[in-house]
Amino acid sequence: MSQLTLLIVFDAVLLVTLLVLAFAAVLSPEPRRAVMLFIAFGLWLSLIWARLQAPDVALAEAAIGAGLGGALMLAAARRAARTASRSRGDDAS
Amino acid sequence: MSAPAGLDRATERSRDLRLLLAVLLTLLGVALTLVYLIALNAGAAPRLADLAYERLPSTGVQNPVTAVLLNYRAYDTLMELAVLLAALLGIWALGPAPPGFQRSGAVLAAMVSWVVPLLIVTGGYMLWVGGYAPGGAFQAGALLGAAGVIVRLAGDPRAGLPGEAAQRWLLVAGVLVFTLVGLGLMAFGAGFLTYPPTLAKWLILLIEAAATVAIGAALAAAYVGGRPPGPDARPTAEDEDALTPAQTPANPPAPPLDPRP
Amino acid sequence: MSDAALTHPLVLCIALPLLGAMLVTALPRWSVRLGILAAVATAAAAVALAATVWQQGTLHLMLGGWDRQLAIALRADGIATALVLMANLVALGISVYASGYFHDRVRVRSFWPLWLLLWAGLNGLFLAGDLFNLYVMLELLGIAAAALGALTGNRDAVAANLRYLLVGLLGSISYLLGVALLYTAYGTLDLGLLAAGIADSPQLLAVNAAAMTLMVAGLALKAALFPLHFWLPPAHANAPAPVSAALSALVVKAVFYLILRLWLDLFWPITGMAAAMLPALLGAVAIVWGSWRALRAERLKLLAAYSTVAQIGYLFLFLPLLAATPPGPARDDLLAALLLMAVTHGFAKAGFFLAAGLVQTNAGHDRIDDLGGTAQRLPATTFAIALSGSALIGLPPSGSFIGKWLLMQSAIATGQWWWVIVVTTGSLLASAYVFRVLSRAFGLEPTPMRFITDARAEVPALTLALVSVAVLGLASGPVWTLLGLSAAGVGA
Amino acid sequence: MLIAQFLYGGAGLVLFTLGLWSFLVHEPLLRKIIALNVTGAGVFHVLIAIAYRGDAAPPDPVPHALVLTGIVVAVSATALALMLGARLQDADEEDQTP
Repeated sequence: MSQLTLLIVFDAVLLVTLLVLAFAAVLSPEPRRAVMLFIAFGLWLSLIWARLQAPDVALAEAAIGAGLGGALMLAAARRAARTASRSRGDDAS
Repeated sequence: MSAPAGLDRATERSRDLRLLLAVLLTLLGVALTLVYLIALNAGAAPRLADLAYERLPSTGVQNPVTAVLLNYRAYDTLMELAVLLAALLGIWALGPAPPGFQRSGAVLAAMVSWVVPLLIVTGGYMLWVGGYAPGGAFQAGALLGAAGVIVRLAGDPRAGLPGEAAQRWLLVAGVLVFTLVGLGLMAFGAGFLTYPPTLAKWLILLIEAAATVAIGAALAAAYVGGRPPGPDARPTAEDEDALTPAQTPANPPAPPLDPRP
Repeated sequence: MSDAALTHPLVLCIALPLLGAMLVTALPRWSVRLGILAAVATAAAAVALAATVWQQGTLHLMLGGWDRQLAIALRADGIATALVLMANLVALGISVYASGYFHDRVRVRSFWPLWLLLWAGLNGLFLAGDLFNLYVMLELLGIAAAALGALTGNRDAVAANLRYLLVGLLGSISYLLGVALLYTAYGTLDLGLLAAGIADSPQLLAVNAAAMTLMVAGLALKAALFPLHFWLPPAHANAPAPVSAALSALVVKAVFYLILRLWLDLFWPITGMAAAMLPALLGAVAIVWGSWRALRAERLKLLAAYSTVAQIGYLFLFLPLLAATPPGPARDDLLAALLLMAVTHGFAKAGFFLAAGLVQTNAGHDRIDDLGGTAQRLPATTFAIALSGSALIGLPPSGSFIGKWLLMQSAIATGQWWWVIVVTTGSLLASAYVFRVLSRAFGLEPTPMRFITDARAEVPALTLALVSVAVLGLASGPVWTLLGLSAAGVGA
Repeated sequence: MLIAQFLYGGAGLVLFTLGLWSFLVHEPLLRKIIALNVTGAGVFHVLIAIAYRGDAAPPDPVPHALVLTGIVVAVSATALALMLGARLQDADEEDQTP
């Protein structure tokens, strides 16, 4: 019984962390930060999937979803930041 | 992006709208959760699991997920490779790749020289191991793609991929081999993508190898973000002679940073 | 699998365009020639499929030869076959037109692989018998269509198609959640098995209703049902002409087909009168609103795009009528009328967009008010616009005349007379917007030249328009026969 | 039914709703794309949860394969959407500079 409770607590901690990461990623207005949080969310997701006995999917999510998807988004965030700084520069001049 | 003055009312309204949406969607979430609870209790419990394991010995692989991906539901996987290719061709249609970043320092270069081969070797291992343990074409392809991203970050504008002509063959390899195997089986009377149990293992490995190459190339090329620079690239988007044979390349090939052994 | 040879055309309709797309991608130098070859081969496979279904009735194939729960099914019944035939003939016309439309080498090389992938996705969608496979097909369609729509690379086209892509993704994720709920409750993805399961489980009403709402709402977003149509006019009006034709005539129609399939085959125990009223009301608003905006449109292609919003509305009007009609000959007639309208609109709208594209390349613009003299300069093209316009209005002898006639007849027979007002209003507005174009086209410049100036571009437009008016209207009998072959499969 | 199935699946539904909300209210493209990915991850999470059959029984491989397919589709769409957005940004910059 206590083992079951422990397991449920463990699951609850995993899930709460996941949801916190998701909320943080979605609510962050700063692009780079949002992408970083999204990558963390994806990696945490793959951890949970490994715990749910889905190692194949966990590997794929870590590599494709969080890894390559995150890399693509980071490039876009860098782009957005560059444009923003340039337009701020235009405003100042 | 800069908000002109006088938008206060609008922002206030949008805040109200957000709140309203949040409330509505919370209700939706609660309703969905209840429905999900009912669905879980509907009594379909083993679903397809037992049947999938029962048929596993005749699929040619021992990893059940690989069996679903490349045997039971191989047709889905074929079309999914087509989706990946469509997205990449859409990216290529938007224009040539932006110039790469400047070549980075010695530390990164040194890292590239051992991380990239490691990724490629691991990818090959993943592909092979996918038949009986976690792994397979997607994970292997993703590792190849990651190797491409690292090479690109280290300064190679082509992310370690070959010139456009060869790259096109790499990209289509997955769908092409998949379709040809399927049609070949159909021609021999087995039915589209119906593997004879004795050949299944090798046919699946063949398809997976081609798919790995295609996925890796497509992911790396997607990160490059445009038609490949290099000898085969067409520098101008506005040349008119659609059916004349290609001219000989004028510019020399890109600097060699080809990590493949 | 001794019947493998028998089901060949089912597989070939999907494998041939896919193979063609690969060859065109790998050998870009021959893209036009290989592309046309693949187009002809695919259309031939579709004709062969239609002939086989005609002779043998509904075709069914379990891929991989596994148990029905485990494998992905392909199937072709009367409804699917009629739409496959329409889509492939229209696509062949678009291919011929496109072979002369693009001149820029980069665009030629971008168009063909994406176009053939889109085509494979269309045929795959029409012939799929598995819910998750349908999701993959929807994504293939969405991604290929957005990429093709942005092909011109100008700002408006990119912005419109980015929005189209995002909206489409949202729609397909919603659809996928519905699929996940159904798999949770029934443990299968096969359409036929699920239909039986849903029919046997009235106690799971909440699950069925939630899954239906998620799936149909997601698809309505992709099918541009009012008020979810906002993305369609800019995306379709800014794409290159052959792409506009494919998007408006085929892609939207394919999504509607999927809605119809789910509505009639899968969820029929819960899609009664009450459920059918909402989409039909939205369809009615779409008819009036779309036609009105088409009338006020300044550009020819924008007019055609708004007209698509209205034409999709007509298709949704059939849902409450089908719900009110008991199974039997009357219901089969109604279903055939629905199909006839969808097929006619496919041909007519493709012809209209191809002709509009010719006007645009010839005049350098497509502003309706400045079209003076088009009739003299491009007589065949103007004729194509007039023909397809008459099919959009629903003038006899076009296929949509018969469709609308049966629609109104059924509305009166089932006591839902208000739809007659909507159809009449829509038809009046449609005649207004078509005649507005034609009256501008007959301008001054009395310089009659040859009827056809550019055969490769004008003949496809004219042929598609002619089919919509003459062939489908005068020889619509085969549609009924095709349906008769599968009538047993609908709602049974 | 297992408690874990309900718990994890419910979390997937929360992610779905959260992503939907964020997609509807946030304007910047990158935020919309992140929102779509969270929405999709929610659906995948539901599928993984129903595949789980406790630590004793092997999981159902079919939803796993569906999710694998879904992940690749999602990353393809993300890549195309980001590049369309980059192209749009270029066009806007060209408009502003002269």
